[in-house]
Amino acid sequence: MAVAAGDAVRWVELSADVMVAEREHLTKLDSAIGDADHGANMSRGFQAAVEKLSADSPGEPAAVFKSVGMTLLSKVGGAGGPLYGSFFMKLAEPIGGSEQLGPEEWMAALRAGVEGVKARGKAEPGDKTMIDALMPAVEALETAVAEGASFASALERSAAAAEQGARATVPLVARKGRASYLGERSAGHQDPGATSSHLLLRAAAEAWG
Amino acid sequence: MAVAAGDAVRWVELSADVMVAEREHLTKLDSAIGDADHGANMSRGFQAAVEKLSADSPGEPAAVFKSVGMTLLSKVGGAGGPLYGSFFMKLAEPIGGSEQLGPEEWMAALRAGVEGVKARGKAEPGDKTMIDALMPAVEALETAVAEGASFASALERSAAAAEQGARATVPLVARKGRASYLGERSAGHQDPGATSSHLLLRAAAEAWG
Amino acid sequence: MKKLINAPESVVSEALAGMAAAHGDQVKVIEPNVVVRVDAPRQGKVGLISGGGSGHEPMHGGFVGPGMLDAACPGAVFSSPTPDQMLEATKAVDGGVGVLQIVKNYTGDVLNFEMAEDLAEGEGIEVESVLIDDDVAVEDSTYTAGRRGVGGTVLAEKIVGAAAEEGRPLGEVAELCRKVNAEVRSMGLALTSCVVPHAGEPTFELGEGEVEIGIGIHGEPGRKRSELRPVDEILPMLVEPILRDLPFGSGDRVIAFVNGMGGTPLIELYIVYRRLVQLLDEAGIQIARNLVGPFITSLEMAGCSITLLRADDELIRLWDAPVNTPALRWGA
Amino acid sequence: MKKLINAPESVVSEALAGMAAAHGDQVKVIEPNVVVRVDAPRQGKVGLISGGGSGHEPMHGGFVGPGMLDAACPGAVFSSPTPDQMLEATKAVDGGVGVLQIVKNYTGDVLNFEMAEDLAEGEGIEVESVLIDDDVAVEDSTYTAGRRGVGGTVLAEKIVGAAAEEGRPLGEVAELCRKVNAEVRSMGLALTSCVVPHAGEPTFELGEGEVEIGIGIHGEPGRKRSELRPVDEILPMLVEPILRDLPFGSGDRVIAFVNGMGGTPLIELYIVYRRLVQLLDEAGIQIARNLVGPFITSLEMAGCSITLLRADDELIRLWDAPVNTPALRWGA
Ligand SMILES: Nc1ncnc2c1ncn2[C@@H]1O[C@H](COP(=O)(O)OP(=O)(O)O)[C@@H](O)[C@H]1O
Ligand SMILES: Nc1ncnc2c1ncn2[C@@H]1O[C@H](COP(=O)(O)OP(=O)(O)O)[C@@H](O)[C@H]1O
Ligand SMILES: [Mg+2]
Ligand SMILES: [Mg+2]
Ligand SMILES: [Mg+2]
Ligand SMILES: [Mg+2]
Repeated sequence: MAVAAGDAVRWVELSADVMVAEREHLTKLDSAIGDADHGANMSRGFQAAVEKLSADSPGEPAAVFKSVGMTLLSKVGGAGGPLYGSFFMKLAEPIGGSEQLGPEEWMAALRAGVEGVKARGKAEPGDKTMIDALMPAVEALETAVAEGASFASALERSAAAAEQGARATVPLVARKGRASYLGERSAGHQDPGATSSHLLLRAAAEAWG
Repeated sequence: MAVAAGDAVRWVELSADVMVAEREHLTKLDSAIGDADHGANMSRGFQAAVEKLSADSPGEPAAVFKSVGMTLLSKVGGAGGPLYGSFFMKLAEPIGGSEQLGPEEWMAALRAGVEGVKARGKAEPGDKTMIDALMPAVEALETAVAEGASFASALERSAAAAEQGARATVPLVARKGRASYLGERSAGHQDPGATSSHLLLRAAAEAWG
Repeated sequence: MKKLINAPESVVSEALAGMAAAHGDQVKVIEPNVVVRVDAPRQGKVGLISGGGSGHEPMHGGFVGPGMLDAACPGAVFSSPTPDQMLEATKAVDGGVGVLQIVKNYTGDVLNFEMAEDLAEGEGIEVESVLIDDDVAVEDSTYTAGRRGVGGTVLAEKIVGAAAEEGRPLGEVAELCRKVNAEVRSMGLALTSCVVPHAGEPTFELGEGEVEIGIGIHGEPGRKRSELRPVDEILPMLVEPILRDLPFGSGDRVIAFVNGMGGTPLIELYIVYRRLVQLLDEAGIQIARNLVGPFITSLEMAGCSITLLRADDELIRLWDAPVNTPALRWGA
Repeated sequence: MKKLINAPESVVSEALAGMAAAHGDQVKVIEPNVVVRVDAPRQGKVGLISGGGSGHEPMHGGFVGPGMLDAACPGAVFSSPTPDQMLEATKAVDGGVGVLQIVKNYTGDVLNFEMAEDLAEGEGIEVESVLIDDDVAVEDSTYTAGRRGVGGTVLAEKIVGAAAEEGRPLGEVAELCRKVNAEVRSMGLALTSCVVPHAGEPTFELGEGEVEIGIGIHGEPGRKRSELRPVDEILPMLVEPILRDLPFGSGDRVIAFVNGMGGTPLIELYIVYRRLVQLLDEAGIQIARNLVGPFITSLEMAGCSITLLRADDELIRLWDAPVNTPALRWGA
């Protein structure tokens, strides 16, 4: 399949559903090494994004992503708001006014989104942040596309890589964000932001797979 | 026996010991229908009274009682301070400068002490206060003396009456002091002040019996 | 029990030492545990003293200073202070024209202040006493010790303090205090119990979904337990009994006071105040002035109380007058 | 969870409504959730704005008013506010000579204020930002997000607010803020966790005999757990790291700030202050001014923090300058 504006909206809706469904879980993860607000932040932000989309009905995927980015920026706050806000704003850049996204375009978009998060948050892989889910996801997507995998299978492989990346944050010691205050005590807990990043990419695989 | 100044001091010492030993118990009773300070108040007050006595070594029982009354007044606070303070001050009045108290004199002293508490606090029997232990105690003492009982047995009967009076406060609804705010909810709990009054009279029976 | 203390016995004296060190420009602490305005006695000014058990901070020590109290007597935690404290307070603040005792209506406080009054008059100082009994949760009948003094005390100390500062005579100052007491009503609730340091455990137990309505400030149980519901639904349980009691009527102006019991964060007190504004609006009552914060507390108890004082121009003027104390300060 | 709220979603907006109603003479609340000085903008005066997650009341909204902040942006509970709030704040307070953002050093706050700075400059308003990072519990290294901004923020907002009120230019005001940040250090501890309304349960669990040392203001766990001991023994665990860090030395004068985390009663904060005085005395450090109370809280968390600001005559003069805000007021 190819991703049209409606499909992009569908992704955001699925993301909102899963953020609401996983709110407690994200809260628990953020309680352990943060300030217990990541679940509330993400569900508030994505619900607001869905509302805004249904009011505006943007015409192409890039406009959907921009709208979501703006909403997250203005509704979420915390570290998550600007980081996911930048992520969505940057997703829009490489794809211009395309009506439909194929695997190649999504690959470019996701790479741009992840680089946007890196640029804003200055986190490196291994710092125990959302980068640890996003980076493997974009790499897996690129490999899959290079191997000529179907869009569905490429999305699935990217979501699986994000999941593994999120899991792999457990033993890490945080070096960025609030969890870094804990020093060694941050090890042994999964990073909430990496977890929500996995949920996002899993929702994309579901929406478009 | 007859009660000399040293015996009066011994009573106060035993009272201090028992207030310290029963501190938690009095606190628990006061938690249920009051403000959880009766145990602390009584042990603080009687310990101070003992210290003061050992500094001053008063020469006759009335002087001992006055000293204790003054100390309780200035160290205890709350309702207990002025009430027990008055009790001890008034104990001293009928016995003047007597070197030794027999049953008759103790009877007059106790009657005066209890009337002092009544005058200050305006409580009637049945109001669920220390009066409900003190009044039966003085009445039992008077009956015993009238019947020609020994001092020891009169003291014992007075302490037993106080104990029974304290127990009999359980079903009562308080009409005086802090417990009265509870209305019907004060029923079902033993009054802390009646309980400490029993401890005092029990200590007298032990000291002089 | 988890407290930042050294020992239950030393709580009051050490806190007073800290207070004296922190607010040496406003107050001094003299023996036996009396907080006195640093420039006391003021000749020709009626001295204003109050006192009560500790554990209600900032009341009363935090209200000592120009425009409010001249001295405060802190007792042990939740125990009324003793007559010798009050006597020393009276002597320290007597400016030759008499001293007013503001007494919260609790048996212990009343008895101790009565004795203090006798002692002070024995020393030739003219003393008047006014009882504050504003808590509508308690029935005022021969079956109780009468209504408790709660939040109204704070408002009375401010307003009467301003009048004393103006140099009014003892009789007038006492009369004003009686008037404030006649026009003020309060009621409180608790979500959790406090822990008295000596007791070491909660005075009462409340279930996760329960709230105690009509609570005092000493962890005394209230009149009834209720289900903990959204604050918009709970607040009428405090406000309606107050409005019914006075009775306040449409067109009245009030000073509205939302008090925190200690453990409830300020953000919640503002949510309470928002609802109070709605309820008074519905009743046609105008809030002329307000006070929101933890001013008469019950250690770390979570909860709040509402106090409404019906106020005329005179009371509002005295409320607005400058005050300069550790806990209340404006115009100075 | 036992809170006087209606719903976790409405906590911030309802509290702001209550705050606006209570302090209408000092502040107004404008969309989207910005607390603004009632007489803003002041022409020719540098605008001072700050902000952060809610749940730390009275900070920052309670510090809006003459002599302190011009506007505050409250985020959701414990979540940094958003750039559009900061942009509206900036526009509302811009008096034509620029706006200073005082930002506590948390990733979220920093990122959001950075974006707001870009937006405001896009609208032609000159903006400077100063980060406050005074918490010595956090190592400042490439392995952390850097030190957190805690109690020093309150002192900075007061002092810098006084300088802005004097009409000093933006560059000077920002420089002064950096100086305050360079000279201030803090450290805190918790006896209990807070409960974030959305989470509904304590962020962390502490045993009956435990204390968490080096806590932040968001229920973030601290650096280590310790046995709860008498406060006289615990306080050096906060004070020594502070003194070592700056380093403060004999002869220094400081503004000493004992902050309550929300659930700790004032009586305990004075016991803490008493011990702080002793410890500073031993170190030869003179307390020139002090502040004791709950000013930067963490909902109902029990605990305290210590903040020391090394102060010269200039900082003390600015500290003493009049301030008229809901939570800090003197000289006005
Ligand atoms: N500098 C950073 N770069 C990338 N991600 C970060 C950075 N700092 C924090 N994060 C992510 O943000 C998550 C926390 O988000 P959230 O709880 O919404 O914000 P806050 O920490 O402000 O409460 C962390 O779990 C982490 O994945
Ligand atoms: N008016 C009164 N007359 C006699 N005894 C009283 C009166 N009021 C209270 N008491 C007694 O005082 C006891 C409480 O004493 P205490 O706890 O020391 O004082 P407080 O109630 O001030 O905390 C009650 O249990 C009751 O026996
Ligand atoms: Mg978080
Ligand atoms: Mg009691
Ligand atoms: Mg008491
Ligand atoms: Mg946060």
